[in-house]
Amino acid sequence: MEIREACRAIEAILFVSGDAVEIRDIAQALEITEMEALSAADALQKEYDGVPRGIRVSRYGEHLKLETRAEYAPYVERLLQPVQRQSLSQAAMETLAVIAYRQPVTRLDIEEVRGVKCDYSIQSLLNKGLVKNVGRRETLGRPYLYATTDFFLEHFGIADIRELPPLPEMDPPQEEEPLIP
Amino acid sequence: MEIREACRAIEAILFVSGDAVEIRDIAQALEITEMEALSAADALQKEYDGVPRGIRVSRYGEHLKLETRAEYAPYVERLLQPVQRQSLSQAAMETLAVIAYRQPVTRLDIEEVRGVKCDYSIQSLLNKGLVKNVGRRETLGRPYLYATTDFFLEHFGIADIRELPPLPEMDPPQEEEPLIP
Amino acid sequence: MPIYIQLKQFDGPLDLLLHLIGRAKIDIKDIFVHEITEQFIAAVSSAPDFDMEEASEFIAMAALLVEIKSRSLLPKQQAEDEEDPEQLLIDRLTAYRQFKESTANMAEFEKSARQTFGKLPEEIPLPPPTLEIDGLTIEMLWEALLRLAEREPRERHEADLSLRDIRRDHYTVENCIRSIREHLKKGPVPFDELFGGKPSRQEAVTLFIALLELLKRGKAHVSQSKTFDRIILHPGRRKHSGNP
Repeated sequence: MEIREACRAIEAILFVSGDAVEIRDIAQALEITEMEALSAADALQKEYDGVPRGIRVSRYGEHLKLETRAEYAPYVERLLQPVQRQSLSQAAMETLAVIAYRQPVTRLDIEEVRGVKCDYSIQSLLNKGLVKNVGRRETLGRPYLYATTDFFLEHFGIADIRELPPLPEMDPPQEEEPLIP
Repeated sequence: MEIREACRAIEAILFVSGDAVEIRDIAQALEITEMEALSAADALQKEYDGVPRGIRVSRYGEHLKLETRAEYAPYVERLLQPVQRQSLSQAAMETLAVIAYRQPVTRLDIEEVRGVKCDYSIQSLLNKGLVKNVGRRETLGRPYLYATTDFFLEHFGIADIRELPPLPEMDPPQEEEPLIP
Repeated sequence: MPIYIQLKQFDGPLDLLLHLIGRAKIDIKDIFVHEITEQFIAAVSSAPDFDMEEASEFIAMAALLVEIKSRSLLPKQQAEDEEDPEQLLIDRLTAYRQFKESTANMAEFEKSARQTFGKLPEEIPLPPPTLEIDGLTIEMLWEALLRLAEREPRERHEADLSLRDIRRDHYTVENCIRSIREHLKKGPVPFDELFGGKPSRQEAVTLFIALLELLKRGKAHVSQSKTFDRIILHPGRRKHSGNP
C-alpha cells in the first residue's frame, strides 16, 4: 500500500472511530508494518498542520486521534446551544420602564402607574432576567420589591442605573401630580 | 468572519456533531448569512475534493455532513464496527419511490399506485425520518401530504432530489425479459 | 396447472398480477387474452394463508377481473365518456411496474451510500443557554414611558412615589417600632397621638404594622374602654387579672 493511500485510510479510520486508535491496530487493518503506519500518520499529521484547519491529528503515545482545534469550540457550542432571541411586548416594556425609573417598586406601585394588572408582565421580566426580587416592603402584606438586574445594565451597556437618561422634562400640569413626564 | 475562518469553523462543527447539520443553523452559529455559509461550505467541499482524502464534505439538500469516502470502507470495517445505515424493505422502498417521484402525495395517492394499504409503511418511513408531512391537500378530508426529507437524500447518497434517475420507460414490452424471472 | 402461491409474498394484488404476467412472459396489455384472470382467482382461492384482513384487496381485485372478463363477453354497451375498466387496470399495472422497477435503482443508490460512514456525535458539556432580547433599547423604554404619560391619569394616592426620583421608603417598620417605644417610655399613650399632624398613607400603614409587631412581641398592649373610644397604648405585656 502506497503511503498516500495509507494516509487516506488512516484519516477515514480515525474519523469514524472518533476515539484514539492504536497505531498497531491501524497497521493490522491496512496490512502494513507499524513503521509504515507511523510514517503515514506523520505525513497525515504534517498535512493537517500545514494549512490551518478546523480539525487536527494528535498523537498520544501509541495512539492517534482526530479532534477539533480548541479555538473553534465556541462555534460548536453556539451551534449546539443557540442564543435564544426574544422580544418584549409593549406591556412588558412599560412595566420595565416603571421598574427601571422607580426601583425598588412593588407590583401595586407599577399597577397604579400603568392602570392594569401587571402580574404577567412582571413574571415575564423575571423569567428573562431583566428584573429581580430585592426583598419586601415592610408594609401591609409585605409585598415584593422589584428592581432591575445586572443583565439589564449589561443589555444597555451601562454601569449603573443612574446612567439611564433623565426623564424628559415636561411641564407638569399640577404640582402634586407629577405624572410620568 | 473571513471565508477561510468560516471554512475551519464549519469543519470543526461538522466533525463534532457527526450528524448532518443544517446550513441555516451553521450560519446562525457563525453569525454570518446563509449565503456566506453556503459559499464557505462550497469552498470547504472543493478543498476536500481537490486532493484525494479519506473523508469528504457531503451536501444533502440543506444539510452538510462529514463522512468517509466509499473507497476506504473496507479498512474502516476491518477495524471498527461503524454504524451502518439500515436498508429498507421492498414494501417501504416502493412506498418511498412513489413519494419521491410524485411528491407531495397523499396516502390515497400512494395506495392507488401500490394497490395496498400503506399506513404502516408510511408510518415507518416517517419514523425513520425519510419522509415528512408537508401540509394537507385542500380536498375532502384535508388529507396529509408527504414529501421526502434531507435525510432521504443522505440515505441514498444524493445531493438533490433531481439526481434521482428518471422513472423507467413505460412502453417497451419485454417479451424475452420477464419482469420477475 | 394449479398454482400454489403464498399471498404474503406479494405486496398486494397488483404485485401478484405482475408476477403472473411476468411468469407467463406476456405484455401487460394482454392480461385478458391470457389466462391470468383464472390463475389469479385460483391463487387467491387456494391460498393457504388466507387472512381476511390482508386478503380483502386480493378479493376485490379478483372481483374486478371477473367483471372485466364478463363485460367482454357481452355486446358493447359502454357510454362514450365511461372509462374502460380494462384500460384503467392496464394503466395502473403499468404505473405500478414503473415504480417497482425504480426501486431497483434506489436500492443501488442505497447500497453505495452504505459504503460511507459518519461519526458519532461528540458529547459536549454545554454552558447555560444565553438569552438575547431584541428591540429592547433605551428609546423603546422612553416610548413606553411616554405612552404611560399620555394615558388618562388615574387617581394617585401617593404623590411621593413619582417616577422622577428613585427614593427609599420614608417609613420602615423598624424605625416606627423605635419611635413608638420612645413614646411608651413616658407611659401610656393614645394611639392617634403616635401620628404626626397629617400622616401619609404610607406612614399610617407602617406605624400600624409596627404597632402590631410590638403587640406580638409583648412589648406593648392596648386598652379601650368602649367601642370607638380612644385606643390607649401601654408599655409591656398585659397583666392577666385572672378573668377569663
